Amino acid sequence: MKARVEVHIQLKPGMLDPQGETLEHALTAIGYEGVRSMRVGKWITFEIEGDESDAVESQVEEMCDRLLANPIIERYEYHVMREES
Amino acid sequence: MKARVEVHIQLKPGMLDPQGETLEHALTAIGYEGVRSMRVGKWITFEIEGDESDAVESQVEEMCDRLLANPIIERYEYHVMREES
Amino acid sequence: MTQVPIGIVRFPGTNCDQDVFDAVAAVERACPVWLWHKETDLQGAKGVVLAGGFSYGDYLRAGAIARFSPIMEEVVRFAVDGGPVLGICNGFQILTEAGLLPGALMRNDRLTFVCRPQSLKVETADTLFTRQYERGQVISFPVAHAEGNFAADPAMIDRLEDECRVVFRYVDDRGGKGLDANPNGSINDIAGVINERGNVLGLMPHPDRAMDRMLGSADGRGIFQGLVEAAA
Amino acid sequence: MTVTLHDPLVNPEIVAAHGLTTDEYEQICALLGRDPNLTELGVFSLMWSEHCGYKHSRARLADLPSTGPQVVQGPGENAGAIDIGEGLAIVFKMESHNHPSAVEPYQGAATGVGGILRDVFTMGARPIALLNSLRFGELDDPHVRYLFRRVVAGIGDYGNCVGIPTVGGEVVFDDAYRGNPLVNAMCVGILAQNDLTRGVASGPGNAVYVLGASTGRDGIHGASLLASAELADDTAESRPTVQVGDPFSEKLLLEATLELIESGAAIGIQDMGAAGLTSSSSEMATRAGTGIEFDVSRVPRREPDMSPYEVLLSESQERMLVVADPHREPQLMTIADKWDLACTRIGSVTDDGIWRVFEDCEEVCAIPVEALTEAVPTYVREVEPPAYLASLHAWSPRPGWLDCVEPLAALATLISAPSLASKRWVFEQYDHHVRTATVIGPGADAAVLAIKGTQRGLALTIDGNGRYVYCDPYRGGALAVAEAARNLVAVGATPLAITDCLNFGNPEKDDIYYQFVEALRGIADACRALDTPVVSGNVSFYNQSSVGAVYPTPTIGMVGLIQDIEKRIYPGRAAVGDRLLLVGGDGAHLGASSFLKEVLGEVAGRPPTVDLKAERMNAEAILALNEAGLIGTCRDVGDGGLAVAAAELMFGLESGLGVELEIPGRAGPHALLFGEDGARYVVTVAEDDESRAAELLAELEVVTRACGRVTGDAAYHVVDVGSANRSVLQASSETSIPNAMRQTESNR
Ligand SMILES: Nc1ncnc2c1ncn2[C@@H]1O[C@H](COP(=O)(O)OP(=O)(O)O)[C@@H](O)[C@H]1O
Ligand SMILES: [Mg+2]
Repeated sequence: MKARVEVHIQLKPGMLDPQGETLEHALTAIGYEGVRSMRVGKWITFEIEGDESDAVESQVEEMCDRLLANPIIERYEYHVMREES
Repeated sequence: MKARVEVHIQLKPGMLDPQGETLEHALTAIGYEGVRSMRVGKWITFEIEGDESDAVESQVEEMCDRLLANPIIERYEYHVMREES
Repeated sequence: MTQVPIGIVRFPGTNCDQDVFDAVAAVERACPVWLWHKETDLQGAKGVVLAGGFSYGDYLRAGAIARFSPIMEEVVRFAVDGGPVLGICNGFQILTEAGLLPGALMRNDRLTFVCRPQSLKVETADTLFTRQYERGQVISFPVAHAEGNFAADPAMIDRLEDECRVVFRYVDDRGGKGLDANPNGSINDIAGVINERGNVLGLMPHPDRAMDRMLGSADGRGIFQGLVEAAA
Repeated sequence: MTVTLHDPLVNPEIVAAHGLTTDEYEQICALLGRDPNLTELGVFSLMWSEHCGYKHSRARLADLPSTGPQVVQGPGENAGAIDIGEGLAIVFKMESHNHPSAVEPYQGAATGVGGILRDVFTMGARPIALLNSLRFGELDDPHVRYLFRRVVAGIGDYGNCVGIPTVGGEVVFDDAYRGNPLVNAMCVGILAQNDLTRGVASGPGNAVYVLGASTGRDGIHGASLLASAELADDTAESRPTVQVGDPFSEKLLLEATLELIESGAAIGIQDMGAAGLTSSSSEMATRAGTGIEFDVSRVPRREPDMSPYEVLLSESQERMLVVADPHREPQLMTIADKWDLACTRIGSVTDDGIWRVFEDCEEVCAIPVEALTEAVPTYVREVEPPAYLASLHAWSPRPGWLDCVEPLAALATLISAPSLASKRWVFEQYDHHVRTATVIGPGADAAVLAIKGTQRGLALTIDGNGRYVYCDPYRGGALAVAEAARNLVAVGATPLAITDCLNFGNPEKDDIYYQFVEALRGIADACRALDTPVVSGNVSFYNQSSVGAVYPTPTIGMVGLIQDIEKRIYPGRAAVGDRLLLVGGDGAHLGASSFLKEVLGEVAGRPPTVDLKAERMNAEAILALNEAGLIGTCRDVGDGGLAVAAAELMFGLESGLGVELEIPGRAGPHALLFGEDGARYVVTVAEDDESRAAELLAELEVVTRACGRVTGDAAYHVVDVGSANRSVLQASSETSIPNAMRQTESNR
């Protein structure tokens, strides 16, 4: 079994995102008005190979919790796309 | 017209991504074997308000080209989701 | 003796502005002039320095936002007209983002900020900025950056090498390719490059921090002397 | 007077949930002449918390010496200030961010740096240096490695971005800190004495402004409450309160604040730290003896629907409260605009001594200012020495206990123990060169900065030894000050004053309270003897977790002056044949030492006795020797004793050089090599100067012994004991932390 995984990570809602704020100002300053609520997060992609296909989701979730995201300040989403093999 | 925009940015294929590599090693070391080709990119989300709905896509593309991504090292994708208003 | 005005650009977040100001002021005849990012006039500057630091916090990518400042239009025009422009550290990053220099500066391969004295080899003494040095000379400037990993496509790298536009290379204390000589993973150990016309130099290490033996090195003086002479 | 009571009525459960006792609640009612409403109760609970109100420490802190001719501003302001001549003052303070760093190490440490920077520039001083003092569990724990890496990154990224060099600090690893790391940050600034600005809300009728970031729900009941209660295992509960640092905004705020102060448009200014708007406004009014009123609906928000309670208590970062003459508002706004910062008028200074808050013109709080600041209950109690001390002190070595310990192997163990090993892995992540004044950076006994425009130099250090304080609180407190002073003297500086950060467990427990009181007594005695008053500081209690309390860890940040920077003593200035002198003479005290801990794995005995007279005399002797031009280089004898001091001295020498140590044959070599008795230094003197140096030292009645020489063979010898290869020793010091950090980590 082989799968492609995408993880999206962002600061939790309500937490200050200085990058997003600064970027939003910069865009406005160079003429892109109307940009709001900008947040800069991470996008992590990888492939994973394993035996039992069921376990992939729970494994990815664990990886997010333990290493990829910081659950204290970030929220994450993931998608697992199984590939034919 | 109001739209939600998501931009995905990643180092171009072929460019070394030390952050992805390091994370991949770290995951392997704590027991998640089988993880490959990890890349760490950016995920930028925002809302945009404008008059002419056609122009949004081209505006976002321009923002990506000019500021959000560096075309020398990065590639990007974006999605514009129009909202009812 | 006429004074040579040298403009030092201050973006929001620039933090080596005063260090560069002092370094320029230490050169005979030089007269440092502040250039605020919101201005649209170089105030008669005959040379321009983009100082190091963290313009706009280095948010998104180092140098990405600063290059849109009003003053940058003037800096680009000045450079295109052949005026001498020096970009140090964040200044180098801004110059690449602005397209005045090729390539890009990616995150250090070690993934952390690195601050240390750094030995450099002068690869060419045949530029406006390096006439005070000899080719092959090993000098020391401190480095202090998180995104100094120079990258460009292979064709551009070949061109830079062929045209002798790699001005400085990271080396170990003895001038060799030691194990830990390269602080950031930069390709071909590139520390600084110059544009085709030879009037725009960008480098990651800080000559502005190498102006006084008491601080570890005075090797940086030559660069500022070169700049002022070129501007005079 | 009518107070709007649209909040639910306060009941005993609510009072308890706010961490107030019934007694305290009754005092609040008496001060108000009525029951508080819920918003007011929240305000009291924060202002009367340990973190803001210093309930358990305030009375004891009064015993610290805080005056002297060098003191320009003592405790009570945002930071202390001392005179360094030529009309200049140095402003400095240290602060802890222990609990936020335990919860989220990167942001916790970063916002700690942000806060201490603001404390300094709010006084009108330009920050010129940062230092930090860190404590973690042992590095073999994957979660400890995670905390260590992220704390260092957070400190580095914040200071680097703002552009203030981090020039020194310390890191100690001990299991005592496993559940509760310590992160103390110190900032040092400089100003012309005339420009010193205080956090005062003076002049009724003057306007009150918020400058900087907008207000969100950050840290509501965050830092203050976190810092006032033990860390439970479910720290997940306190997670939403984590604040995110924005160093770019901080840099703008720094420049705008200094410009504002220089323009004369600001009368008073203070950063919003713990308990945000509430503490800054009430403290500014208290200092000026005025009242203050403002409308929370005018405060710029980051989030919709925030209640007055949330706005008042938010700990959003990078914000300042400014008091200014309303006629100068245009000037204020021009400066704010220049730096792209929001600046909003929210209220004014009054003359009735009341802290009054409105929401959309409706009054929601009306509290006498002093009830929030001065009327905080304080607790003092007498406690007995805890039983554990007696058993530690009963320790005595068994005969022959050291027979199997080979001294040079012990040295290698010590040198590569993470607490004593090179901290390059840490300080290479900090910009220590920016501002081009760092003459001696991290890695020496103390950092030295050039004071531009003068011949002077400033020496800075941070020191503390929790194990010592645990084993003997009084001695430990005094020795922390003495060690800091030795660090400064070793670079040729005269110590001037200190700031402190007092990290302890739960003060409501008797043994902890005893540690606190006794350590403070030791600090006070040492500061008096060494003429280094305490001009600022911070108390951090409740540093404990399910694995117990941390070692009681007061850390001392000390500032010293070098009149002529050319006369600094610097590492590495020695040549083959130079003599090594042990100023202060031999010591043999191994109780509570690094040798016991790192080599034998024991924490026992007492730290060395404190001889403050000798500390002072020997320090003066080093400075006199240096003044006479007789010192090559110098190292104070601290952790690991003479053996480690000599090794560190050697590491600073040109490659190719080594040292040869001689120790008197009578006792066993271990105690002489590794004893940590105080008031001692190793110096090198040129061969030709040896007799002059000896004469001078004899004249000053300082016990001194020739203890060896600098050699040309890149080796470390101890005569009649053995030798080791310099590069092997040095490599083991340099690689210890990087190697440990190559292992995997865990965020839990
Ligand atoms: N957290 C830190 N930040 C910056 N520098 C540090 C840090 N920890 C240690 N250092 C540097 O490493 C050197 C050695 O520290 P330490 O072993 O505590 O020295 P000493 O025993 O002389 O006080 C010091 O010069 C100090 O400046
Ligand atoms: Mg120390």
